[in-house]
Amino acid sequence: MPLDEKPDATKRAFDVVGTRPLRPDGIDKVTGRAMFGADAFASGMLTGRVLRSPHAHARIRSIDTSKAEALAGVKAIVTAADFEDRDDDLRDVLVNCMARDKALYDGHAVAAVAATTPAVAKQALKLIEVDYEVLPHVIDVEDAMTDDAPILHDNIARDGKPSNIASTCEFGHGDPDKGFAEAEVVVERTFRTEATHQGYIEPHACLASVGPDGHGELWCCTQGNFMVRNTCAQLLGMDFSKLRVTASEIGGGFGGKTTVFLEPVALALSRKANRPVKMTMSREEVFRASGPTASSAIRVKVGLARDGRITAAEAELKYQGGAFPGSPVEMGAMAAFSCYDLENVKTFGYDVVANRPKQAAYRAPGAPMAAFAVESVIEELAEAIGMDPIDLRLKNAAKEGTKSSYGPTYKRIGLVETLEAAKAHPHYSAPLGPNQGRGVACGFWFNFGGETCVSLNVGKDGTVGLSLGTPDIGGSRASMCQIAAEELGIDYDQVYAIVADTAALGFNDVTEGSRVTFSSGLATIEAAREAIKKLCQRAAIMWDIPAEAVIWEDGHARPSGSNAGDFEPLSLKEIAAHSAETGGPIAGHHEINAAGAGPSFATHIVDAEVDPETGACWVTRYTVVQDAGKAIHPSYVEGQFQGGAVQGIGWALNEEYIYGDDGTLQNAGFLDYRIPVASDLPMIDTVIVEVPNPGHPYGVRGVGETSIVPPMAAIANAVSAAAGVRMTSLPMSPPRLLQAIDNSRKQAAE
Amino acid sequence: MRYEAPETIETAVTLLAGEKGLAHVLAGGTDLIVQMRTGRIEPDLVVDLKRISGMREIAEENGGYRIGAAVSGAEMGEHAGLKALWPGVVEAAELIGSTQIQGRATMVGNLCNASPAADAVPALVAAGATVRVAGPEGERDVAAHEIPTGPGETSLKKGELVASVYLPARPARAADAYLRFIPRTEMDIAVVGAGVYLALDEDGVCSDARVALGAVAPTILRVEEAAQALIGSKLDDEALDRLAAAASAAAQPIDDKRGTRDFRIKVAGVLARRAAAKALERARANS
Amino acid sequence: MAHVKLWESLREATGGQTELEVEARTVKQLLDRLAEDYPDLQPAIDKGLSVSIDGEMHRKAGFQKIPEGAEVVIFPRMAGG
Amino acid sequence: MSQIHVSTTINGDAVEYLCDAEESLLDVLRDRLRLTGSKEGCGTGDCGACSVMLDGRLVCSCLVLGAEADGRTVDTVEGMAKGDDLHPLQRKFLEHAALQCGICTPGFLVAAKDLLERNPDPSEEEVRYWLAGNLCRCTGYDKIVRAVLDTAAETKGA
Repeated sequence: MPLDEKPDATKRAFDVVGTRPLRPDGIDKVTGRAMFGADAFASGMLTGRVLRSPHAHARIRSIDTSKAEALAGVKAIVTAADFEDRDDDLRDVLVNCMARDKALYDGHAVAAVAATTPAVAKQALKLIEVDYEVLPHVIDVEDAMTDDAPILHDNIARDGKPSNIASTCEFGHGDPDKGFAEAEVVVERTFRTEATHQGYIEPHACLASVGPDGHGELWCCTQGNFMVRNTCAQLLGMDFSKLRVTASEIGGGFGGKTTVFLEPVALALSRKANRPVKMTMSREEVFRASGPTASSAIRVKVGLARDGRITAAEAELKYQGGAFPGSPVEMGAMAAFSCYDLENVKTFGYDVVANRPKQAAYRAPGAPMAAFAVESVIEELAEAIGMDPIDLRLKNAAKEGTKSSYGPTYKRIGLVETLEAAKAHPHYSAPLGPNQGRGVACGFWFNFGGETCVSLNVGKDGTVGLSLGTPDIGGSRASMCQIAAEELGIDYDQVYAIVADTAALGFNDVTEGSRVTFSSGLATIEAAREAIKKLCQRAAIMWDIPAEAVIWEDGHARPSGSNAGDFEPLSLKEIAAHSAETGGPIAGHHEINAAGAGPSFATHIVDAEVDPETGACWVTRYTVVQDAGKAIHPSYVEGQFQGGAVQGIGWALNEEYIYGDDGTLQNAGFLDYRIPVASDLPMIDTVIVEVPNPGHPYGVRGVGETSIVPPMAAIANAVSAAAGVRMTSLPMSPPRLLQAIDNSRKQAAE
Repeated sequence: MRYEAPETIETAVTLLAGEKGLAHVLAGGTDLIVQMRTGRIEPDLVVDLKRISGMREIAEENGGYRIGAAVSGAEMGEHAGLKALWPGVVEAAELIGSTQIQGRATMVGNLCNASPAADAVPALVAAGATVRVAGPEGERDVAAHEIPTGPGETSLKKGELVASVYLPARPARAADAYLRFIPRTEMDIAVVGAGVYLALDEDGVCSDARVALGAVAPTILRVEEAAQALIGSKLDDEALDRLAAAASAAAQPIDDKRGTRDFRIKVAGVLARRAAAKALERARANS
Repeated sequence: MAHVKLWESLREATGGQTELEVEARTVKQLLDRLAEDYPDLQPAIDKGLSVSIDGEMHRKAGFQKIPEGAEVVIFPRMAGG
Repeated sequence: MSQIHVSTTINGDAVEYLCDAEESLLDVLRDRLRLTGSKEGCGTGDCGACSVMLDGRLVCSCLVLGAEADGRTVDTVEGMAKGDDLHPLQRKFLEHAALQCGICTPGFLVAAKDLLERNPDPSEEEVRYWLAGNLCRCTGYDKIVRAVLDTAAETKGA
């Protein structure tokens, strides 16, 4: 096949792609050798610790560090005064890392210390005297929107008055009023979700070292070492090229490690102490002071004709994203009705600030809450007209050519295929036991491309090293090795992939938005193809024929055209062995700003059982059906489906940020922030649908995020059916569920 | 902080009594070390009991069992005799935390940590357990429920430690059970706990009962009215309804991050009833 | 000529228009032209945008070519998890 | 404040170290002995990432004092493979893709090994309850449970 021709993904037969090889980082991870954020050590290393605000909202009148500085073993202390103020879009990031004039949430960093031992650092924190003027605080999103709410930022105004509403947004098309007038059934409800945390098991950690020459080294667990480099360099006034950031193995992120918290502080401490500084967050700090997702209040109204056609849909979404603007309400508002082909649709969103930690991305940021609200209403409408809920969705499902509710016209998408596969799945028709209910829901995520750079180096022994710039958060190195092997026509185990540091590779966007298999995959394909071109050129030199007369087939260079059959094909290994004599090392390289990512849709089926006497609730069966486009490594695709579903189960049933009246977080630990444990769950069945993305040579779509979008709605639909009462607030924890059951029974009795 | 691992109770008591600062006993450490690490307590002395002979033993005594202060939940669960005699106590001890926590956490630690939500304590109280306290004045035996006096507060005096728990012999046709409510299946602190002991006469009439509730008051509640609802009955639905009502009526819980007041009141009744049913089943099997 | 759809929030900045025909061969040309015609759009443009061209999503798309007759949808800068 | 001298056995090797009284066994393993396979996910015994065996008993090393290990035996994930030979669980975890990020993996392996040594033929429910103290946020536990059950099945068949 000519090198420039893009194969038709639907017809292509793959050798390596689609198989389930062992991951290159696997042995290290099962033997304890893998190096995560907190696993690095440096000579002369100090321990860094952060002093955090005990108040939800307080003016910082003064900070006296003199006693702490005098403590033996304390080598550096930094406060906001050590970071130059700025007025660009990194200011919020800076102020979030170190409070300036006000502490904006319980846990907000106000000072940091580097000391010879953890014990000294801990003692030093106690000696730092902060004079706070405690201010009134606000936690709830709707409370924060009221006229008399305590104001977080003087420079945010609405209608000329200070406000906590940082911005609004609106999406849609058509005329909802007209559509509602045509509707025969209308359901309108308001839903609420509490803030949840990504809950990655590895706390944030980094090791920073800045020398007297101003050159810096930073080791950290992050979803984007290039992002960390650019951000930290700017916050510290360093040249990008003088700060090398190495991404450690990362112990989970889910969006929560797409920004910086400790990293600039560690660098500042190291620069000041002139020694390496290691910082790790405790689990309590992770909950109080990293980036949970937004809490929300969402009103949804959908109108239906008797035949099941949706005539109009609208939603009003209020998201608080913590102490700074930037909640994911825009994406929630864009994603809310993305599964449907609608003539009249409108969504309106409010981005609200409150005295909570600044939100960070969490898996499909903004979309799960919106889907919870919308898909609950869709289920209720299906009940109202007596239609099967999958049939109702099929009748209105978005497909190729549908003008999406957020604007673009869809290319080929796979929602209908997931709905059909769900309907045909034995789960959907299996009998239910007493106190059990079944729910379904759909979900969508945009999926991103973005800046990506990959290097592929052919070793003289014929093995291939792949340098990637996107930290591997769930097995992507394995997928990239498969792709490189596929393109080169060599065995999977001849390829080894690493995540390169920022000095070794061009810029890469963060591992986010389900973009890695798509974007790094694209760049890997192109890098491999560039290497193949060079391999063919080298073979031509070895054979002394024109380069154009060489083709690449099954991992070998072969003479073609008039030279066909003149020479024995040369393997990659044979060409590589002679590379020094034919022009030096052989490498392929590619950099792109990838576009063409294809949305991934999913349909989930859930069975839940409720104990009506206690409100206890269990998911008894779960099936994920999702369009992957093309599954490169099906095991890790299934893993994304299962992991997303279970995070959704946590969000639906028990996870929530609980604040006290004083605005402090009450459950900053895994004891009372209740993520699902193994015994809470059934097996999570998966069905991989493959509707190829036309924007990728193999048809790849991202898969990581869509899987958390349907669960809360699907579970709420199942629980509502089991309990006989519509649940509109998350989490559906036992006290909430029991109260809802009791209230509905009381009402029924009256 | 100093760490000491004495080999006799006398040395342990001397160390604890002699410490001028804050002294804590280390058995399983699953509460103590958490509190140390989160900065809630900063002891000057920690006295590890695990090297004292007998502290890690379960010994038969007068038809019952004496359980050393450093016996872990896992060790209790592996003791067939104890499990057969007081299954409710063992299941309560085994509910404390994960497998990993079970490898360390002790019933005496659970008792002396004095959490209102302690799992082992309602079961101990229902079983009529006593504990042996060692101190500068020698040893004394007291009822288990007399140890915790409020959240994090105990009746132990300076220099005193609980050396063992004694679970008495159990009459025929009697049994105990413990149930708790948690939002997940594991890893949570009880939102409500209910321990029930009951004994039947030859006709299957309840002749004795004790009911204890956890997490619904500042200390574990012994609910005499709930026990009276059972005594004299055949544990029919009506009796169990009265038991549930009495349990709910006795509960004086608070709203907190783990549950609401209303929830706890209602579920206290539900659990008391379910625990009684379980104990009844066991008691019938014990005849 | 590109068929441009702005997200609805920008209505105020354009005097009610969210669907426009704009002569532009790149995204940058398009945004420059929009800012020229509707100066109130500038802050939104400065904040950073995502652009879909014929259903393909682009972030940081400045010099991306716009084919003749393309559907261009402009919405806020997006981030993922 | 003087440090405590501890003589212990770790993964079969005699080891001596000095530690502070407050230091956890996990701190000692990681920061003093550089055995960083055991992870700190919470420091409060809620996540199981620091699971080790102490005298044959599965514990969270974050809730054991370093000083307590004197005269005892400690086994960590680093001791599971025998040279090049992975423990069957390690192999099955890889084959089943039972890890995504891998931070929880050492704790799961240590805990699962203890389970299979006590109960070579556990039910799915027994596996799930035994491992309830090991949190994983990536996998939804499905592939982990399968890997453990498959290890048991293979061992039984062997």
